[in-house]
Amino acid sequence: MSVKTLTINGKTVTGLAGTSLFNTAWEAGIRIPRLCHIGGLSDIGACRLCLVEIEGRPRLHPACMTEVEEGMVVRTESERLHAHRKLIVELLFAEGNHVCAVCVSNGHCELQDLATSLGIDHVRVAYQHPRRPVDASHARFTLDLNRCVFCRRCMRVCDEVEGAHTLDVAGRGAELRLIADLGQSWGTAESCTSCGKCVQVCPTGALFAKGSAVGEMTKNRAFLQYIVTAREKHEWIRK
Amino acid sequence: MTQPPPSGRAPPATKDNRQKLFERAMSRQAYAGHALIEVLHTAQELFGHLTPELLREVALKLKLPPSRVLGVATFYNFFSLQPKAEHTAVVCLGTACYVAGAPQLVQALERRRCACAAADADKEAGPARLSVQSARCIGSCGLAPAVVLDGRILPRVSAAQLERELDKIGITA
Amino acid sequence: MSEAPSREAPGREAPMATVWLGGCSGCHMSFMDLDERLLALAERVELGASPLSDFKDFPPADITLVEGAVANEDNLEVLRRVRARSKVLIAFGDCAVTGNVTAMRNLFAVEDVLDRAYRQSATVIAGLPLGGDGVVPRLLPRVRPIHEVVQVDHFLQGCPPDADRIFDLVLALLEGRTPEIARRFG
Amino acid sequence: MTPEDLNERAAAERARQQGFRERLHCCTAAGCLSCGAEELKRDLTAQVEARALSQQVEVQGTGCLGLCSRGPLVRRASDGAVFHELTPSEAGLLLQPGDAAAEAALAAKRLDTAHPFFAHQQRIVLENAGRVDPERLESYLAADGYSALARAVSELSRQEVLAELRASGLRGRGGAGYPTGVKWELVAKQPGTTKYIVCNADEGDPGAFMDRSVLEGDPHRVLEGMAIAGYAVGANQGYLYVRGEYALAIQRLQGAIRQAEREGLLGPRVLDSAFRFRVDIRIGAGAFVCGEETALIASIEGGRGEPRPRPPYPPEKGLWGQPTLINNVETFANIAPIIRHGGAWFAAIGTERSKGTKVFAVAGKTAHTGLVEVPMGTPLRTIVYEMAGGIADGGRVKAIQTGGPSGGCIPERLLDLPVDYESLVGAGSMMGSGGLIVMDEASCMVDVARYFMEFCRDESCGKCVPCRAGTVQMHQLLERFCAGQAGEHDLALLKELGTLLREASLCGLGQTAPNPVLSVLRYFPEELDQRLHHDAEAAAAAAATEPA
Repeated sequence: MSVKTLTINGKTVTGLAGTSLFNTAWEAGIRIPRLCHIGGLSDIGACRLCLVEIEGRPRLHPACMTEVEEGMVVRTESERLHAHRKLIVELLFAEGNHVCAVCVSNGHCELQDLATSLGIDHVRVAYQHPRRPVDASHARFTLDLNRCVFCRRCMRVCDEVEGAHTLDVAGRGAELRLIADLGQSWGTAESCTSCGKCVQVCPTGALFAKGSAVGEMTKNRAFLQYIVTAREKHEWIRK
Repeated sequence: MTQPPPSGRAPPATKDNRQKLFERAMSRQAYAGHALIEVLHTAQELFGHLTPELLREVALKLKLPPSRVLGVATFYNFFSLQPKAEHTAVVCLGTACYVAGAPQLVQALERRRCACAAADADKEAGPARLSVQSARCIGSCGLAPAVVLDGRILPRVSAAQLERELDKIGITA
Repeated sequence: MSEAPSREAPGREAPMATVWLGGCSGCHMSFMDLDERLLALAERVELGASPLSDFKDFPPADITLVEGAVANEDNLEVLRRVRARSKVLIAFGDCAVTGNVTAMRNLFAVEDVLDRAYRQSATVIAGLPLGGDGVVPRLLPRVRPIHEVVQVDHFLQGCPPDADRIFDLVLALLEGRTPEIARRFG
Repeated sequence: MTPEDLNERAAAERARQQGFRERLHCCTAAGCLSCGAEELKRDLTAQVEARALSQQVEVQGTGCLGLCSRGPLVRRASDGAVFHELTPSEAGLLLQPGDAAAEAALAAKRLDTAHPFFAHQQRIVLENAGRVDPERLESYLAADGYSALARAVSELSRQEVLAELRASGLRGRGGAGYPTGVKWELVAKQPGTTKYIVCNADEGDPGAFMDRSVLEGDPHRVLEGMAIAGYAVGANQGYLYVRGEYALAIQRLQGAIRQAEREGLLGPRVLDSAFRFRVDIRIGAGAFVCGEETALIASIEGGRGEPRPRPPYPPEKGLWGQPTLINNVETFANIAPIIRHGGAWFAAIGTERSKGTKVFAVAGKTAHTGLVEVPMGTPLRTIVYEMAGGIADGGRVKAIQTGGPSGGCIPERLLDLPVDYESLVGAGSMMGSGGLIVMDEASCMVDVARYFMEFCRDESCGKCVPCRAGTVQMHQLLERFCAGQAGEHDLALLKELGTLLREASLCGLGQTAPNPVLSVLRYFPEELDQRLHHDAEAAAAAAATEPA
């Protein structure tokens, strides 16, 4: 496979053809903000946080879904990108009901981390306070849609890794919601194997293990890389 | 909306042969998963709305995850998971109709709908008498403002005319 | 924002205020957690209006910490007056910054919230506290963070913000430095 | 059917038509149908039979005659006269040629076809409207139908067809105006044998009904264009994705496909050649975003109509991951004439960079509303004032809106702009699919912007954050403006959100959603200003006491 040489933030980096800008940057120690992307799952380019500037192209491109090309000149940080990322995170905070003070993921939340790293100190857009349900019908897990940011990691891991496809999204636009099977309560969804992968990949406190108190829910994402490595490289022993 | 797309080929549906017609429609699509939208169109045409049982059957026959079937069924405006009202009025809210006064027509219809609902409040639960919907553009901009009442286009309609039409079908104030 | 009074002489204590709107007073408790630093602070500021002090009309202040969200008509009126008489106004704690727990009632209609609190859960006398006597302020349709109503100069997050950060912020303002607020959103 | 058979069938049909003393074409497009065109046609046919004139007079349905506001319309083929708002008894007068009294009685119902509304039109896409019976294949054949396809498959190589297209300078009629020839070549040069042709007939812009009129009035023309495309790029399967709302169009297309397959114009051996081409209809289910090509693909595949990031573009990776050519109805409707008359003929019409004609659906406050097809380069002023007759009650034009929710408004003073892709984009609007709404002085531009933002909010698929959450916020801000409760910081936020949506949204819907607002900011800033509350805090306090 051919190797492409490109420049990211002034640094010369190389990546195999077919690799995404996001992963190439990551390998080179360059961190790009992201929410919907998670290593080991397909990409959807939905959160728009990993948008980067590519010289000679008028549009911004999602790093997770843009393949490296020879001679590309990429910038992952700029005033414009920072402003966009900030506003996107503010929109997410305003869109759901993110009450960190009473959230199981307080302090271990990717949304919170993004806000902190982007220097957000308040949300300029109007809080929507939508009425969204909490589904506690599952024996081991709870789905609190108030905290959902629609990154769709859960439905992808359920489909692509577990193979159950219990979860999907229904409705559209601001009425989007996460559903299990035919929209019944999660606990009665026949297809669910209760594997808990969805909980581990969820960036916020939308999916959590029952019995967690405020700030207690930490997620373990290492399993995903482990499964992918096992499947693709046949390495079952963790190095 | 005007009537959902006609499958064209199907003979008239009766209560007894609906299931058969539905099965035939799926078979004509070779039970292919990518025919999901066509199959949902047919299901709604035959049964009026998409019940959980129907969605379950579609998922089973087309070999699709149920959550995906529901995800698709709820994405499109055309599909309804609720029983239809006895009468349907669709107000076109396309730009031409909007500037020609469609919002007033919506108000007039809503008044009637509320009056009916209030009158029926103590009756047994059944489908609503009138459903008021809006369409993004029915493509009859030359006839603005337009309302589609039970599948029939009322061109350049005023609120007063609309109310007379409602009187005719028994949706009285 | 109206002109705040200039300090009459150097070395004089800066007028400071704290305000308690729709919140649990936890941020004020955290302020009390300054412990012995309260004494250090007392040498540099004069606490005018505050839930901890007695005052009639809100005296002008150089620094005002506002705890809580804007939940009722009284909050709204107080906040606007406070803004007009404060040089630097700080959203003090998560309720002021985001609405936080106070704003969780926004998921419901005001009537339903009142009904639940004063009728369904009543143990002694069931009834709404709305006599129109002006004693109990009317709830606003929605609880809002304070920056949606007035201009805010600094945001101090936390539920509650810990004492160290409160102290650092106030100290920086007193010393005329741009405060560096350790950020932790939500 | 061989190409020779095709010629014979066409000649026979023309001879049959000439056998009639008179042919009356009743417009049976949706507009006229809703004014009783079907009844009128039935009645007229009965009158012909009652008077034993069946051998002399033919009554047939036909596609949109254009002036929808005056339906039902009937066209008399012998002299091309068009009559409006006819009652059955008045229509009966059409059966009395040479009767001076009848002619005098009809005079009041006769449209002035020399009126600029008709006279300034140049019809390519709509050339058959009012002439061809959409339900009879023969009728289309008599109008040179399928002769372009016959020429392509029997006389031209794929390369030659592509060369004609490129020479024509045709650009996509659905939106941004990508050169059609270039797109076709992109698909043609992709390796592999499985490729698809998709016709985007999901016309969703509120205020646009050009495609509907073509589909209802001349369905075979679209099929012919798709088949030629299939031949040129090497695709054997086509999909026609039609709006579910267009029941009549669907019905006519289904009929047209059946006829064409039966006659060997589509199917395993197109016109007796080795070229195989099938067209299937996919019926949309009510989602504006499906007009975006990647969303449309997702929908044809049976999924939620959500777009995905491009690249890869559909010519490389489209339907089921295969190279896919997507054009809209009007684009396909231009193909047959280009192959019939040659690319150079087409390129001679229009402007330097925008060739051919454009169909506009003129609606709003004008005296005449309906469909007009004008050469590219026609000044907007000509369309609005001369053709559409200006504002109905003599009022003044304030602005026009083109491009629907993705476009913008153009103020009266800029109406001298010629119709072409670059001019409209330069003016902050876009060609879009061709809706043209005329607004008078009474129209509030902020309200119009709010209306379009509401549209985008409701039609956002919800996949990407800027569009899903941003349209909600922008709409609320515009509501605040309309209510007089917006302050300076609301204006700043509105602009910032607009920039975010334009630059960061995943697909065209979100990227262009701010356009109507931005064009108001550009041309009618005073209207926003008037609604600005200059005491920001008082505005905020007022907003706080009102239910959100």
